[in-house]
Amino acid sequence: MSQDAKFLLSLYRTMLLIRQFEERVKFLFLEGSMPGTIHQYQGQEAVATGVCAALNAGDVITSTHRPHGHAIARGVGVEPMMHELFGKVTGCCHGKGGSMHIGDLEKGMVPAIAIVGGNVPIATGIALAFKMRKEKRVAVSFMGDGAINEGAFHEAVNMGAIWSLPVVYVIENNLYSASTPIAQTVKLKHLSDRSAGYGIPGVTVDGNDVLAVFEAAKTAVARARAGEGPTLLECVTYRITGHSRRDPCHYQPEAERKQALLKEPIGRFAKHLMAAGIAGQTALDGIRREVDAEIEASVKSAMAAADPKPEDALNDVFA
Amino acid sequence: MSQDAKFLLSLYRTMLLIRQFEERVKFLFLEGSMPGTIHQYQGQEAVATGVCAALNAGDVITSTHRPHGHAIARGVGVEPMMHELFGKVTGCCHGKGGSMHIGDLEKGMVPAIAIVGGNVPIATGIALAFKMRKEKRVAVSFMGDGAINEGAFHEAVNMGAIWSLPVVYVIENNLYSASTPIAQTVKLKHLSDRSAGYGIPGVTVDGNDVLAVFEAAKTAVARARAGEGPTLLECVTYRITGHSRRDPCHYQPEAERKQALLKEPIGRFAKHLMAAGIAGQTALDGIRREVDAEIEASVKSAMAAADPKPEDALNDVFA
Amino acid sequence: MERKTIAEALRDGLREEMTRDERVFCIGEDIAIPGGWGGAFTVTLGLEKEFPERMINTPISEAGLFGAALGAAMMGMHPVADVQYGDFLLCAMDQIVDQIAKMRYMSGGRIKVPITMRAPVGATGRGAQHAQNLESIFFSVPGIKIVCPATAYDAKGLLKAAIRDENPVLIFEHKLLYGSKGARAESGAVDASSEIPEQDYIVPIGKGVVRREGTDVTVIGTLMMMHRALQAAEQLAGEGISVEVIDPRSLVPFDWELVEASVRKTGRAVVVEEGPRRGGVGAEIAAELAERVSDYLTAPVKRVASPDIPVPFSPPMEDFYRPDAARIVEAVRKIVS
Amino acid sequence: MERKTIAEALRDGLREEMTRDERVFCIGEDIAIPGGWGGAFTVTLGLEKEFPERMINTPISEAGLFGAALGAAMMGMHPVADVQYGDFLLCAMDQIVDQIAKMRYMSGGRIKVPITMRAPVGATGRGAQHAQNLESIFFSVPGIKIVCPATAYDAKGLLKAAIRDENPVLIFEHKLLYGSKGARAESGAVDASSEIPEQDYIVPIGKGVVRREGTDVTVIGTLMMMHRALQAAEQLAGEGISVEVIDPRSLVPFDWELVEASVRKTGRAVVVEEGPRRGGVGAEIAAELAERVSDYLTAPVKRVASPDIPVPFSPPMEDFYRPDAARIVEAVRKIVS
Ligand SMILES: Cc1ncc(C[n+]2csc(CCOP(=O)(O)OP(=O)(O)O)c2C)c(N)n1
Ligand SMILES: Cc1ncc(C[n+]2csc(CCOP(=O)(O)OP(=O)(O)O)c2C)c(N)n1
Ligand SMILES: [Mg+2]
Ligand SMILES: [Mg+2]
Repeated sequence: MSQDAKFLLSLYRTMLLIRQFEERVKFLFLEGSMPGTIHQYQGQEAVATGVCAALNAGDVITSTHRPHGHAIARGVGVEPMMHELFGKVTGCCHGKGGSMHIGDLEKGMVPAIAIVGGNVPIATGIALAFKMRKEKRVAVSFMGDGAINEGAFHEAVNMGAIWSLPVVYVIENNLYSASTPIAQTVKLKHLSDRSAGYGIPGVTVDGNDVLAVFEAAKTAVARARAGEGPTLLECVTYRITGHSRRDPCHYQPEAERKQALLKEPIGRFAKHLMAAGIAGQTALDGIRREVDAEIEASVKSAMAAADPKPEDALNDVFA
Repeated sequence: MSQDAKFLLSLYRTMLLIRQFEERVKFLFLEGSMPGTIHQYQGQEAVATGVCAALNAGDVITSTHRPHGHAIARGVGVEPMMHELFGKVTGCCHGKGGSMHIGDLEKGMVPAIAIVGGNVPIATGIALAFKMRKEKRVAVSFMGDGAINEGAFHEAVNMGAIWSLPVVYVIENNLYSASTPIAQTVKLKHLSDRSAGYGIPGVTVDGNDVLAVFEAAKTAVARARAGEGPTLLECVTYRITGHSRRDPCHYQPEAERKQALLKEPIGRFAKHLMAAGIAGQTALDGIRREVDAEIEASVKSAMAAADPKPEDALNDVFA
Repeated sequence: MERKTIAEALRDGLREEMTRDERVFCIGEDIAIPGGWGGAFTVTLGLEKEFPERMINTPISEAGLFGAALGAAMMGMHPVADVQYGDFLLCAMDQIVDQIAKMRYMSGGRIKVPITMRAPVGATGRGAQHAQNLESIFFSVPGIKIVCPATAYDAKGLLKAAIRDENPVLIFEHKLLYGSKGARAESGAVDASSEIPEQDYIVPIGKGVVRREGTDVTVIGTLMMMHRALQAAEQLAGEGISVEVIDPRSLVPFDWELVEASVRKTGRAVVVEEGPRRGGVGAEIAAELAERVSDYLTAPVKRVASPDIPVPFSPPMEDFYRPDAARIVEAVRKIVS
Repeated sequence: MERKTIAEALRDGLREEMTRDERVFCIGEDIAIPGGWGGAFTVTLGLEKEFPERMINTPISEAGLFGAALGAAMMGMHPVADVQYGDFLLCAMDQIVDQIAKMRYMSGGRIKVPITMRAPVGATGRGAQHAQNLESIFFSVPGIKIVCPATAYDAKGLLKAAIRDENPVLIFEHKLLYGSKGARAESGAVDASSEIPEQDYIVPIGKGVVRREGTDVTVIGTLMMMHRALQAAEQLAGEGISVEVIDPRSLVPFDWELVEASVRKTGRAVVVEEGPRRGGVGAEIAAELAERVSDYLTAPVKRVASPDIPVPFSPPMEDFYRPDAARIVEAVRKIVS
């Protein structure tokens, strides 16, 4: 297989891993075996996958209340993630974080921040450290369309801009912040237009087209790495599951949901792979079996893993 | 005298009242007879004067740590202001506010907010009330160039924009936030360019030209009053005194300061009035004597006025 | 009289106050979306149909929305501003603590600031940033009244009192007490529903209530801890220990009269709170009681609180974090022994 | 040994730590402007010449700058982030309380967050928004250490300890104790200068100090209140009352051992603080002492604090607000009588 084909299949695999992970988690959650609350990533897989494919090992991402996709794409690993969701001591945050704080800095992902907009200044600071130490590393901040109305976003992007920091601000515009449609929260055609207020480039891409996301991210990351400063990258996508928990999404028009399902990134990319002769249905089915097996193994091991001891709660406040 | 000439002379008088007030206060402060700290308005008089001249009686302004000019232009009155600066019980805030919180809501000015950016959401809320009650009133938020990097600014302006509120956001760009030059805090040619991020108009005017400010404000206020939403109005000016207290301004290049003095608004407007035959030197001198007398009277009465009783401190926490 | 949950009672309270007074309006995130949830815990569900112009659905901009509420309040409106989780109050901290709490004072008493603020608190399996009990932080801020309803009756009555108050009032509501239904139901929820009178009523701010009479020890707690205290009292009754349970309902102002009278009677007090112990509300109550009724205290006031740690996610650790009836029982046993 | 003010001692401390460790840098507003002031109180004056790349002068963006410090700290840097007035911490509240304080915990102890935060406190004639003592607010937040130096020696030693600590440390500094000079001098300032050793030293976080020995009553206070306590002790000595003055220096962790030992000796304690009384640090100290050394206390712990009001501007009211030596004297007289 060509390098190129391998790469494309790896994108497919990552997206599918995210989707299947989320579907399995949703089931576990609904059947009541998983604690906590969840915000899921179905429909947005191309964004995390495309952006993270443009990163190097030393780069670092920050994430949100909806972090599973970012974590998988960044390589945190399905097993430590699943353990964390189950609150097990073997989870990537030893059970202290949970779904909304999943991450692993050793893998290049800061524990996710569940305060909307709260992760953006942190990414700016990570990039500041890189620049001060003259390291050729890049920070990426993922955020939803709702986050761009938080003050923290504003302060952080402006700092990134004035100091020409190696950071990419990625807006995942899924058209809703929780239940509120985008038209009620900003008065812009493209959210990337907000870049004009900071004097940095803004780009809008089809966030359901993994290759378009990858290309745009590659450019933005290269700019950042070259010392040319941040980019505000908007990826337009759609959340094809509830905002959290058992949200029935009655606020999304039926027709809009239907349309979105037709445009969801995985089926679409599968078609592309097949049309381009890169993989047939059998190969794709094989990937799916692999992915499902990996997830299933993680569920098994997570269910079997030990709970933290109650008094473990007292540790880890201070170093 | 024509209506027009009267109006122009009133602008001149207001600017001079601000200037002389500030000079007198500076002296009182330096000689040690006035308590507290002060942030003064010398050099920026055209902004407050031009903007407030465009307002109606029912309109409301919010202000900053540098509020004396706004207060005078809005008609709070030199006497209650001077009393407040001296911390007298007869001050416009009964001595509880001081320089940084001067104001009088009955005159259309909210007590000034000394938290940079903090007044912007408040102005948005005032405008929201006007709109909800279908009153044809307008809110104006004055802010410095430094304030536009606060999260509160961002959140507030976006809200003003999406709800098309009757509010005007006025940036007084005096090229510095405290000691920090504007080039270190934003990466924009015009601060009004930030309006593009909110989908509202942005306008930049010469903030030392009181008529230019007045015209721009008139347009913005009319837009707001007509229900067409906010404007981001940048007035470029210069602070020809220290940031606060005894600041010697060593961070401002000598040449820049000299240039700024040549362009300061009052001398410039005096020349215009004389050239246009609206007033001669004698008339202007007369205004000056009037203004000085008003200020002097306020100093006298303030010095003679009663201090609050210490235990008055316990009142006014709750209604 | 009809039995209602806290979420329903608050919704009724909002509806009645908005009907009674045109100046009342709600401002918050996801509070007014047709087909939506009525805020994070269903409190405002459907109100957007009745009051389309007075349910202001905001972007995710907490500083902006609390500041806007302040501006509107100064113009004579009576906003009810809410956050989806109490933790997000921290994003609006400057507006609340520096502006809302101080505006009247800075004006020399010339301005009124009739704002009601609503914030859900309590650890509920969501991790450290959706869990905090922030009573101790706001408790020390002059200029804000604070109420903590533990029942639906009180929730409605205190909300209505808050809306009619001419000052900033912060209402802490507990996620596990709302009784939110359907997709927004909470696991681990406790029934806090009440019979609600047909007629208009308020619960005065600053007045506590004796939830259970007793003679051996006074246990003081609000919100979820009030319910845990009642459980503990029931259990202790079986052991022959008579516990008086007091629900102060308001933290600012605080009903010292009621609490003092009880402690003068029992001679012992245990203060329970869900937030961390250090600098908590319990510290203030304990320190004040030591000064106010020292002659009556037969033992130092005991505090039951969470440890000084962020809220952990995993259920066994979260259960360890949050005080429960067993810990109250233990503290009472110690103090009476 | 040379005598230095707090501002000078802090400046030396920053210089030494930045020289010692490349990871240390400063980030704040107006801290690195040639011809500027070195922050609001001259602490960083001139450091931008010595460390041009490690003095990060920011826009007015407190949430942004504290968040940036957090990001940099996670990457192994040791930022020293400051606000010009402690009040502005409220603008960065989410970053400090939700992110900085909790990041290590949420990661399950896998991340270190070596951040030093500096914030001037104290009422100084500037009105309600440039005056607050916010100790009580941050005191109840798990995950942040808090220190309060009252002398130049401690300021330098605690700053250096904070920078070397692998955890978030918040330093409250008092505007009237800095000894800032020239155009930035403060009226009403108190001399807090010390002889500073030539050699490197730190003051360990969590260790208090007895400032004056005594036998009748223990007075506990930090920052300006430590100086007022010493004044009061001097005056009371003339009346034959022997006061032991303890400066805890750190609020989190707190040196219980030292304070308990003193109170076991004197049998009486007065806790002084500049912030409002309700929910203050004094409440915690009083409540804990009541539990820890109840057998030794011959009277309930007394608290001296400001009233529960915003800080008024006018000098007579501000003087009334802030506890002074006279009020401490009065409290001590009462407790020993
Ligand atoms: C500061 C803050 N305010 C509110 C919330 C509650 N909340 C959680 S997710 C969410 C919507 C976020 O929308 P968006 O940024 O578009 O991300 P999405 O959920 O669409 O991925 C809200 C309001 C929060 N977590 N943090
Ligand atoms: C939130 C906040 N941060 C910092 C300060 C300290 N401070 C007071 S004025 C000022 C500079 C403000 O600059 P700008 O907005 O341009 O107004 P100007 O002083 O030039 O009128 C600063 C940093 C403050 N008052 N509030
Ligand atoms: Mg979204
Ligand atoms: Mg400026």
